[in-house]
Amino acid sequence: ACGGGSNEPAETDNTGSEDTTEDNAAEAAEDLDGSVVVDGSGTVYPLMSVLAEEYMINEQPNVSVEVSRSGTSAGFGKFLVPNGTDFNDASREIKDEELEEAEANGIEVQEFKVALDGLTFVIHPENDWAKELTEEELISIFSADGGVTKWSDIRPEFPDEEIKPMGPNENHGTYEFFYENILDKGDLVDGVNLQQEYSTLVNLVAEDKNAIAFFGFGYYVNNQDQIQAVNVDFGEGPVEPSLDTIAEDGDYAPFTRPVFTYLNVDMAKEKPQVLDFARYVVNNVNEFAGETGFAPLPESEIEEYNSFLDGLN
Amino acid sequence: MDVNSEMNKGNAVNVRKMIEQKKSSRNLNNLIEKVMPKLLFVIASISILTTVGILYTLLSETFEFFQRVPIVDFFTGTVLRPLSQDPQFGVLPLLTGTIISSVIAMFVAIPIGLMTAIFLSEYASDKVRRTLKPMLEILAGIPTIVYGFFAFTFVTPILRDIIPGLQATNILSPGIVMGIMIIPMVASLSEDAMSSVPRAMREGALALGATRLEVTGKVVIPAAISGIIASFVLGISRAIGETMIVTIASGSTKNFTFDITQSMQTMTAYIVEVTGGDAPAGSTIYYSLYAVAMTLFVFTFLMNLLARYISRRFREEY
Amino acid sequence: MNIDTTTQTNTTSKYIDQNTVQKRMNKRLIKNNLAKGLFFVSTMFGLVVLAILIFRVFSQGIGWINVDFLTGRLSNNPDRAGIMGAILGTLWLMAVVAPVTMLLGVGTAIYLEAYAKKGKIHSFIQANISNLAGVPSIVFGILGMTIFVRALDLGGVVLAGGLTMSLLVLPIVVVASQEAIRAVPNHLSEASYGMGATKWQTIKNVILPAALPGILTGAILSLSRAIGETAPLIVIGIPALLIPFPGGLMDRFTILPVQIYYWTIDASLVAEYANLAAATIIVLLIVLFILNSTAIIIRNKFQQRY
Amino acid sequence: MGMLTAEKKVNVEIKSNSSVETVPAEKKVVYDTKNLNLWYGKDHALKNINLEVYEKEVTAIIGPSGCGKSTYIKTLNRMVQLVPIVKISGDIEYRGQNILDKSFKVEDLRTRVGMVFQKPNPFPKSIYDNVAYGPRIHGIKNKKVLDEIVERSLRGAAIWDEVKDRLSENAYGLSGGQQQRLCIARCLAIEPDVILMDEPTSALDPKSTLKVEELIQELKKEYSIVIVTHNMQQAARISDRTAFFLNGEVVEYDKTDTIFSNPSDKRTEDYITGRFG
Amino acid sequence: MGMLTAEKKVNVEIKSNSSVETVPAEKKVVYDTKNLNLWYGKDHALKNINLEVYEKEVTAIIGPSGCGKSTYIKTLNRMVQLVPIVKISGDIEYRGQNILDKSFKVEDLRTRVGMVFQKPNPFPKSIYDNVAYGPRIHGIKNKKVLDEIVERSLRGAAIWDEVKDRLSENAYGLSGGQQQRLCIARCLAIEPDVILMDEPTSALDPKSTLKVEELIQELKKEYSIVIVTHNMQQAARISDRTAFFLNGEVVEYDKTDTIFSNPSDKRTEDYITGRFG
Ligand SMILES: Nc1ncnc2c1ncn2[C@@H]1O[C@H](COP(=O)(O)OP(=O)(O)OP(=O)(O)O)[C@@H](O)[C@H]1O
Ligand SMILES: Nc1ncnc2c1ncn2[C@@H]1O[C@H](COP(=O)(O)OP(=O)(O)OP(=O)(O)O)[C@@H](O)[C@H]1O
Ligand SMILES: [Mg+2]
Ligand SMILES: [Mg+2]
Ligand SMILES: O=P([O-])([O-])[O-]
Repeated sequence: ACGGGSNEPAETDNTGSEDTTEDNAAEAAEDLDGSVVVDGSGTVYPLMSVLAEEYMINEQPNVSVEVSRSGTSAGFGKFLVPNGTDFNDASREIKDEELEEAEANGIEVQEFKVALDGLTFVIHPENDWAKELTEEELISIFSADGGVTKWSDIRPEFPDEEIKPMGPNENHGTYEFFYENILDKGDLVDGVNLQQEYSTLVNLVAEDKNAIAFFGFGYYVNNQDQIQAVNVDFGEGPVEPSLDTIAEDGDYAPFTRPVFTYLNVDMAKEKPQVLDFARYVVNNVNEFAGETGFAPLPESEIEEYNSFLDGLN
Repeated sequence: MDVNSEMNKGNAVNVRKMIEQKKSSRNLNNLIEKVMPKLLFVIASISILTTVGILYTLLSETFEFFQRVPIVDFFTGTVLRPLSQDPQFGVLPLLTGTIISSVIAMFVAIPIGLMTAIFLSEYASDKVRRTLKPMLEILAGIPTIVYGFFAFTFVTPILRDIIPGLQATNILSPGIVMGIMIIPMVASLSEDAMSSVPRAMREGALALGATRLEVTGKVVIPAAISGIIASFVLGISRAIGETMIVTIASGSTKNFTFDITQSMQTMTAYIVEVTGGDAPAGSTIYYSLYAVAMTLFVFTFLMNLLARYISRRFREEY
Repeated sequence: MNIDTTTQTNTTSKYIDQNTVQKRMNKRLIKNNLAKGLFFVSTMFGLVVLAILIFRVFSQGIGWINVDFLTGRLSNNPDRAGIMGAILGTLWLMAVVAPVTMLLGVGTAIYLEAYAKKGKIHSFIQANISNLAGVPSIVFGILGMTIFVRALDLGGVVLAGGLTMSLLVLPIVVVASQEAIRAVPNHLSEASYGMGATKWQTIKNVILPAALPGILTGAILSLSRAIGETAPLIVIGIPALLIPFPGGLMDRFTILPVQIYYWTIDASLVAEYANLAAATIIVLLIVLFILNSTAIIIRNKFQQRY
Repeated sequence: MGMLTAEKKVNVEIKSNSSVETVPAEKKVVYDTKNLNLWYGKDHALKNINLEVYEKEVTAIIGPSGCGKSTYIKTLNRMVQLVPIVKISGDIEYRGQNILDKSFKVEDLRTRVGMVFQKPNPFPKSIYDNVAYGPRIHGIKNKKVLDEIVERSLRGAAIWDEVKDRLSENAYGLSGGQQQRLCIARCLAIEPDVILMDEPTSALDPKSTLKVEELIQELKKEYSIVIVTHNMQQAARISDRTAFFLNGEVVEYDKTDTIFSNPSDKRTEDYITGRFG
Repeated sequence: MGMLTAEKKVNVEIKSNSSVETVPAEKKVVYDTKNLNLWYGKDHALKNINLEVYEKEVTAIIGPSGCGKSTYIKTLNRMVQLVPIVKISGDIEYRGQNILDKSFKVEDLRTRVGMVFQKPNPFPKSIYDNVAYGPRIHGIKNKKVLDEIVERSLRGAAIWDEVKDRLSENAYGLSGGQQQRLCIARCLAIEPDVILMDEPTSALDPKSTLKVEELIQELKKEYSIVIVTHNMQQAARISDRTAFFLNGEVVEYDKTDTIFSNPSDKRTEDYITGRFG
C-alpha cells in the first residue's frame, strides 16, 4: 500500500516495535522543539490543521507545526526540492514524474494514506431537480464532449436554464483526480469556473441556483446549511455521500479516493519533531477524520505505517 | 554690569585654553565630518537600490518568461490557464479585470471625490471643513483588507439583492468599494488644487454676479484642472495596484469578459493567487508572476509619470 | 427685488436686459442650491459608508472580543481561537520596520536636505522616491519574496517581512522627514555654525532635535501603513495555520491583516470565522486609531513655533 | 521714482479739475448709507458710517491703511460677507432698496454693481472669455451678441486696440496695466450701474496709472464710480467727492475741491498734507 | 513710536561719546580686509572692499538696505559661504592669517569669532543648554565647568539675574530682548575674540535695544565688536568707527565722530541726513 517510497518499511518486527515506539514518544515528549512544515492539499487541510493543533496542544507545545494549503500539485513543487517542506498533503497519489523529480533531487519520499474522501457534487439548496443524477449525467455536465449547456439538455423535464459548472482549479489534487479518474483525461467543458479557494466555491454554489460544483466531502458537510449534495446513481440507485458510503468498499466507492500525506524521510531522520509528528498523525488520524468529513482508514494500514516509522529511529 | 573684570583674570575656568586642549577631539570630529556624507549617501542610495532591485528582479524573470511564452501570445492571449496540463498564458483576462475594476472604482471615486472637494473648498465654512476633512482621511487610513471584508460580506450581498444575475464573487462590488477607498484621495488632492486658486479670482467672478456654482464651474475648476486631473490619474493608479479588495471579493476566475456581474481576476489578485499557492521556483507559472508584475509596474509607473506631467504641464499661472 | 432700471440713461444700446437677468437669476440660484445639496450629499456619502463599515464590523465582531481571544493562540476551533500570535507577529514586524525605516528614512532625508548638491543626483533620488511611493504594495511583496525570502534564503520570517515592509513605507518617512528638516529655520543652523560647530554637529544637535516631532509623526504614520498592509506579506508566504508565537526575527509569523484575510476567505468553511475576522478588524482599527492619534498629538504638542 | 512724476502733475490737474463745479445740484443718490456698523468678530471696523454716493460722479475714499476703506467698499456689493465672522448693522440703500436686507439677492446686486480690485485678477482664460464671462452667466450665448459686447467693453476700457488681434490669447500674457483695464472691461460687459474700485492703480506703474485714470474720467459719463485710493493726488485729480476715513469713521465727506483746499477737520488737513498715514 | 524716543536720545549721546578720542593710536588690527570682492552667482555684492577692524573697538557698518552689510559681516566668519553660489576673491586677514585660504578651518575661525543675528535665534532648548552649546561642541563635558561657564556668560550678557531661577526652561519663553541677550551670552560662552552683530536690535523694542546697547559698550572692554545697523543714531551712540557701505562698496570709513560730523563724501552726508535710504 505504501506505493512509491523507495524505502520499503521493515515489516518483520511489527509487534515488538510497538512498545519501543511509545517509549520513544514518551521520552521525546519531554524536550522536542523546532518546526514542522506542512503544505499541499486544501482538501486535506482541515484534517491536517486539526491534527497539528491537537499535537501542539496535547503533545509538544514547543514544536511549531505550520500548515499551509497551496494545493496538492503546488505543494509537491515545494516538497520535492532540497530543503523543501517536511510533509506534503495530497488528494491524489504522487505522480511518476514527481517521483522522478524526487529521485533526481535525492529526496526520499514516504506515502501515508490519511483518510478516505468522497468526491461530492453540490448544488444550491433550492435546486429540486438535480438532487439525484446518474454518474454519466454528472460527467456529461463537466465534460467537453457532454454536449450539455442547459439543465434541460440532461433531462427534458429539467429547467431550460444554463448550468454553471464549477470546481477547484488545477492547483488542486481534487481537480486532477476528477480530470484523470473521472473524465479520463477528457477536456473540461468550456466556461467551467475554476477557483483556488474552496470557500469561494461554497459561496458561489450557495448563491446560484444553477451552479454545480465538486470538491471533497468535508467542504460539503461543513456547509450543509448552505448547499446540498447530489445523490449519485452508479447503476444501483442513488447513493448519498456520507461517512459510511464513502468508507472502504462503500456504495459511493466509484467517487471515493484516498487522501495522503507524503513525508520527506530524510527530514524525519534529521529532525525528531518531524518523525514524532508523523507518528502522531498516523496514530491519531482516525480520531479526527470523522469530524472533518473523512472516512477512517483500516487499522491494518496504520500498523504498517507505524512499523515503517519505527524503522527510522 | 561689571562684566569682564573677573572674566579672564584669575579665572578658575579658562574656556579658551580648554577649547585649545580639546582640539585633539577635533580629529574625531573631522573623521565624522568626512565619513558622514558618504554614509548618508549610501543610505540614500538604498531607495535607488530598491528601484533597481524591483526592476532587476522583474526584468530578468520576465525575460525568462518570454523565453518560454512568446511575448505576443502573452499580450494578445485571451486565455489564461496557467495550471492546466496544457497551460496558456494570455494576460488579457487579467488586463480586462484590472481595467474594469479600476474603471468601476473611478466611476465612484471621481464624481463623489470631486463633488466632495468642491463642497469642502467652495461651500463649506472653515469649521465644517476642519471637521469633515479629517473624518474623510480616516476613510483613507483603513486597511484595504478591511475594505475587502466589507465588500465581500456586506456590499456583495446587498448588490445581489438589487442585481439578480450578480455572482457571489464579481468585479462590481470590489470595484465600488475600491472607489470608496479612493474617494478621500481624489477629494483631498482636488481640494488642494482648488484651494490654491487665488481668492481674488473667485472674488472677481462673484463681483460679476456669479453664483457659487458658476464660480466653481467656470473659474475655479478650469484654473485647478491640472491638479484635479492629476488626482484622478493617481486614483486610477491606486486602483490598478490595489490587491486585497479584489482578491477577496472577486474570486479568481480568469474570464476574458466585460460582464461586470462575473468574477474576474486582476493582475494583483493573480499574483496573490499564484504566490499564495506558492508556485515552485523555476516553473513557467512562477515566471508568469514576474511578467504580470512587470506589466502592473509599468502601468502604475506610467500613470504616476502622467500625473506628474499633467500637474506640471498644465499648471495655470496666476 | 426690482431695481429701478429706468434710472440708467446710457446712450449705447443695451444687451443686458435686466428683466431677463432677473428671470434667469432665480433659476441660477435654484441650480446653485441644488448643486450645493448634491455636493453635501457626496461629502456625506463617504462618511456614511465609513459609519456603516464601522458599525457593521463592530456589531459583528465586538461580541467575540474577550481576554481569551486577545491572549489566546490560533486555532481551527473558532471558540478557542485567539490572536495573540498575530498581535505578537505585528509587534515583531514593527520591531524591524521602525528602526530600519527610521534609519534609512531619516538618513536619506538628511542627505537630500543637508548634503546633496541641488542637481542631477538630488533630483534623481527625489524623483525615485516619489516613484517608489506609487509602486503597488504587491510589487514590493514580489521584491521581498525574490530577494529576502529566496535569494538571501531567509524564508518567510519576521526579518524578511519587516525588511520588505520597510522598503514599502520608506518614501513616507523620507518625505515627512524632509519636510520636518526643511521646516527648521535657517537661522538656527546659522547660530550653530556661528559657534564653530561642524556640519554634522549642527545636524545632530540642532536640526534633528528641532525636526524630531515631524520625523516622529511621519514614522508613526508609516508604521500604521505597515500594520495595515496585507498583500506583500501574503506574497512572502505566511502559513494559514501558525499556532506558535513568534519569538525572534528568524521565526515564522503571522500578522493581524493576514489573519483577517484567512478568516474572511475561510468563513464559508466555518461560518464563525467571519465573526473572528470582524473581531480582529476591531483590534486592528483600534491599534491604528491609537497610533494615528499619537501622531497627531505629537504633531500638535511638540511642534516648535520659532 | 514713478510716484514722484505722478505727484508733479497733481498740482496742475487739481486746478484744471473743474467738473465738480458744473455738476447740477439735483444729482440722484445711488447709494445711501445710514448708520452702518461693521465688525470683524469683535473688531469694530466701520463705525456709524453715513454717506451718500451720487450718480455719474466719482466718489473717492481716502484714509490711512486699516481705516476701513476696503471694508466699506466691499460692503457696497456685500463682498465683505465672504468673511464669515463679519457682522453688520445699519442700512445701505441702493437705489432705494436696502441691500443689507436678508431677502436681497447678492447676485442681483452684483450684476448692477461691478468691482475692480487692487491687484488685477483676470481669470486664467482667454481675453475674450474673460470679458464674455459676465454676459455668459447671465444667459447670453449668441456668438454675435457676445462679440459685440466684448468689443464694446474693451473699447470702453480703452484697451481694444492693444488686444483686438489676440483676443483668444490667455489674459495672463498681458501687462499689469492691461490686465487691470481688462478687468474693467470685464466689469463693463455686464453693463453695471455702479463701478467700485479698490485701489485700482496701486499695483500699476505710473504710465498705466495715468491710462486708468483717464479711463475713469471717461467712464463717469456713463457710470457712477466709487474708488478707494491711497494716493491723495489721484483722489484730487479724478474724483468729484471725497470721503476721508479714519479708524473706521468718516471724518469728513465733501466735494473734492473743498476737502483738498479747505478741509473743515484738523485730522483731514493733517492727513492731506502728509503729516501722518 | 519707540523709535522716536530712541532718536531723541541720540543728540545727547553723540556728544558724550568721547571714547574715540581716548583710544591710543597703536591699536592692533584684528581684521584686515584687502580687495575683497564677492559675487552671488553673477550678482556682484561686494566690490573691492578694504577695511581694518581694530581690537577692542566697536566698528559699525551702515548703509541702505541691500548694500552688502550683512554679506560683509558674514564673510568675516565665512558664514556667507553657506550660500552655495557665493564666489569670493581678495584677502581677509584675521590676526595675520588669511581666513579665505582653503587650508584655514572655518570651525577654528568661528570659535574665535562669535556672531549675533538680527532676529534672536536661540535653539529650542533650555536656557542652560543654549549657553552650554558652544562649550559642549568643543568637547567640554564637565558639569561643574559648564555650570561656571553658563553663569559667567549669562552675567556677561547682563541677563543672569533675569533667568537664574529658570535655567532649565525653554529659551522660547523669554522675551525678544532677553532672547537676544541670551544669544549674546551663548556667544560669550566660547570666549571669542571678536563678536559680529548683524542688526542685533532691529527686532527689539526701544527698552531692550537700550539694554543691548549698554551691554555692547560694556563688552568692548574685552572684545572687538563689528556691528551692522540700520539705525544711524545707534551707530553714532555706540561705535568707535563707522563704515558706510553703498551698492557693495565702502564709500567712507572713519572714526564715527568724523563720519557723523564731517563726512568727506557727499553720499555719506546724504545718507546720514536721511536724504535717501
Ligand atoms: N478678513 C478680515 N478679518 C478680520 N479683520 C479684518 C479683515 N479684513 C480687514 N480687517 C480689519 O479691518 C480693519 C479695516 O481693514 P480694511 O482692509 O478695510 O482697511 P483699508 O483701509 O482698506 O486698509 P488698506 O489701505 O491697507 O487696504 C483693519 O483693522 C483690518 O485689520
Ligand atoms: N543668499 C543670497 N543669494 C543671492 N543674492 C543675495 C543673497 N543674500 C544677499 N544677496 C544679495 O546681495 C546684496 C547684498 O545683500 P545683503 O543682505 O548683504 O544686504 P544688507 O546690506 O545686509 O541689506 P539689509 O539692510 O536689507 O539687511 C543684495 O543685492 C542681495 O539681493
Ligand atoms: Mg484696502
Ligand atoms: Mg542685512
Ligand atoms: O486542494 P486539493 O486537495 O484539491 O489539492
